Amino acid sequence: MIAPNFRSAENLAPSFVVELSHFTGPLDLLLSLIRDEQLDIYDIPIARIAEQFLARISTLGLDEAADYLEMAARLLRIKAQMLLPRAEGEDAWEDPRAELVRRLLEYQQMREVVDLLERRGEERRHQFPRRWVPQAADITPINAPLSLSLGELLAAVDRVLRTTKEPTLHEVIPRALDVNGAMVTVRAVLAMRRSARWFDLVGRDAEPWQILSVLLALLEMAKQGELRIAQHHAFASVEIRRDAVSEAA
Amino acid sequence: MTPLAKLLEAALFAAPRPIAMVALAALDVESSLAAVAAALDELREHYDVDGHGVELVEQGGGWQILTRAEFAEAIERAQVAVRPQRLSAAALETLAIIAYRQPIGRAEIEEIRGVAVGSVLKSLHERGLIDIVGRSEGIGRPLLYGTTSQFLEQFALRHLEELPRADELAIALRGAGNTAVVPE
Amino acid sequence: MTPLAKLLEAALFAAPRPIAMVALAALDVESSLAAVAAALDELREHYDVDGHGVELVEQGGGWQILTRAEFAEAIERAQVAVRPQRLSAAALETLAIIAYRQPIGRAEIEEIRGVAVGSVLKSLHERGLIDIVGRSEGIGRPLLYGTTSQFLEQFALRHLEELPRADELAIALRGAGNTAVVPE
Repeated sequence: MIAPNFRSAENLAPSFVVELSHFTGPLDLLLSLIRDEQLDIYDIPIARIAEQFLARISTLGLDEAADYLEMAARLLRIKAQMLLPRAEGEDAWEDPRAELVRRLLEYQQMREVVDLLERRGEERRHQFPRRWVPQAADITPINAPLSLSLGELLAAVDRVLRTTKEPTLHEVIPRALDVNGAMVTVRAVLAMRRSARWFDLVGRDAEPWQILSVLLALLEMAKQGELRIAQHHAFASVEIRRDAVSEAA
Repeated sequence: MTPLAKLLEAALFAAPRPIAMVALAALDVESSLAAVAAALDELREHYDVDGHGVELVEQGGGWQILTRAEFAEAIERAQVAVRPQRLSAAALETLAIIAYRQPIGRAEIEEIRGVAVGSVLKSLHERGLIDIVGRSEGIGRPLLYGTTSQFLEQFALRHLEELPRADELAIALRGAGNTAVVPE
Repeated sequence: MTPLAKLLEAALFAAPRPIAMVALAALDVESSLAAVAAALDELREHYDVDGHGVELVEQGGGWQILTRAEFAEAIERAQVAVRPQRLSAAALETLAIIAYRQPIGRAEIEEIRGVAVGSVLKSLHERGLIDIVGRSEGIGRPLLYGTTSQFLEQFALRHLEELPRADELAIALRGAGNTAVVPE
C-alpha cells in the first residue's frame, strides 16, 4: 500500500502509480514509512526501514533522484554502524540514529507549521482584496527614504539576463554538425526496419549537436525522396519510413 | 458613521494592500492614534452588524478591507476576480522554515528539508513572499532569506509572532508509534 | 442589507473595473435583472444615507464603488507623506547593469537594455546611487558610470565584491538547473 501523503490524502489516485511530487522529499517519505509501520521514532528498526525505503523509492521511480539516494546511503551507513560491536561501558555509546531522529523531529515540527499555513492560506484565498485602485499621483518628495532591497536589485539583474540577447553571456562550444554521419545511421536503421521512430535514431541523452545532425539528415533524405516522415496525430511520435517509391526503384 | 471612520473607509477602499496604523493616522493630523483605533472599531462593527459583503481585518502589518469568504465562490464563478494559485507542498515547507528561522541561508533550508530548494526559492521570491534580507557572516557569505509583509497578508497573519512558538508545537512523537506523525 | 446587495457589494469591491448590469446578474442565477437593479438601489442608498466614505456610481458602462471625492485629497496627501521612494523597473534594471558592468558608458547600457536611458541615468545620479567615474578611451570619449558608496550603503554591502557572484545569482534567482551567467 502506498502511504497517504500527510496533506492531501483525498487527492490520491487509487492506483499504485504515485507521482514524484507526491512526496516532498526523502524525509517526507521516511516519516510516512514510520507512520505506516507504527514505529517509535526514537527506536527505529533501521535495517527494516532502510530496506523498505529502498524498495519504495524503486517502486516510485525515485531511485535516480539524488536526494533520495543520499538518504538511502545514509540509512545503510547507520545500519552498518548499528552492527558494530559496542565498546565496553555502554554510556560511551552514541546511538548512530540520533542525528536522523533529530532531523525527523525537526522536519516533523516544520510540517506542523505547514499544516497551519495551509489552513490559514486556504481561508485567506476565499477573501478578495480591493482590486480597483485610483491612479496614485506620481509625486514623491525627493527626500523620502528610498525603498530598495537587494532582492529587488537581483530580480532586476534576472530580468535583464532574461530579456537580453547578450552574445558574451553564452559560452559557445564549437562542435561541427555531422549530417553525413547521421545519414549513414538513419540508412542503417532503415535497412533493418521498415520504419523507425525518432528515439530509435537519437538517444534520449543525445547532445544538441547530435539531435541537430539527425534532424538535418532526415530533412535532407526526405527532400531527396529516400524516406517519408509522418506524424499521425498531434504530439504523436514521428514515424520515419523508407520511401515506397525509392524502395521499388 | 463618524467623519474619521468615513475617511478611513475611503482610504481603505483605495488600497489593494493593508495600510499600517501609522499611515492611517497620517490621514488626519488632528486625530490621535487612539481616535483612529476607535474609528477602526466603529467601522469594523458597522460592517459586522449592518451585514455587509466586506469586512475589516487586521493583518500583514496593517488594516485591510476584504470580501467575506461566503461570496468567494460566486465572485470567482462570475469571473469578477480570481483566487491566487495555491502554493505547492514544497513551497509551503520552504516558506515555513524561512518564517521560523529567518534570516536563513539556502544550505540550512536544504538541510532541514533534505532536498535542493533553488527553484522553490526563486518562485517564492517572484511571488513576493520572501526576500533577500542580507548576507551571512559565514564562509562564502551566503545570501539570507526572510519573509515579507505579503507573506503575512497572504496567510492572514497580523505579525510573525502570531505563528506558534517552536516550543508550542506539539512534538507528539515520543511514545506510542501511531502518534508519531502529524495529525491529519 | 439583503443577501443580494451584500453579494453585489463584495463583487464590486473585488472587481478591477466597472461591472456591467448583465455581469452582475450572472453572480446569482436565481436573481432577475429587476432584483439586481433593486439591490443596487439598496446599496447606493445605504452608502448615501448611512454616511459612508464610498459611493456607488454608474460609469464606464458599468457599476463601481468609488471613494467619495471629498476624501480623495486627504488620502492622496497621506499617501505621499508615507510613501517611500521606489525605483521604477527601468531604473532598477539600469542600476543592475551598471553595478555588474562598471565602469560602463551610456551607449553600452542602451545596447543591453534596447532603449534610451538618458533620463534614468539622470534620476539615478540625482539619488546618489551612481556617479560619473571617468571617460572611455573610445570615440568621443564618452562618460563612464559606476555605483557610489551610497549604493553600497543602500544594500548594506561593505564593498562591491559582496554583490552576489554569477554562480550565486544562478542559485538565488533561477532554478538550479539553469546556468545564467552574469556579465563580469
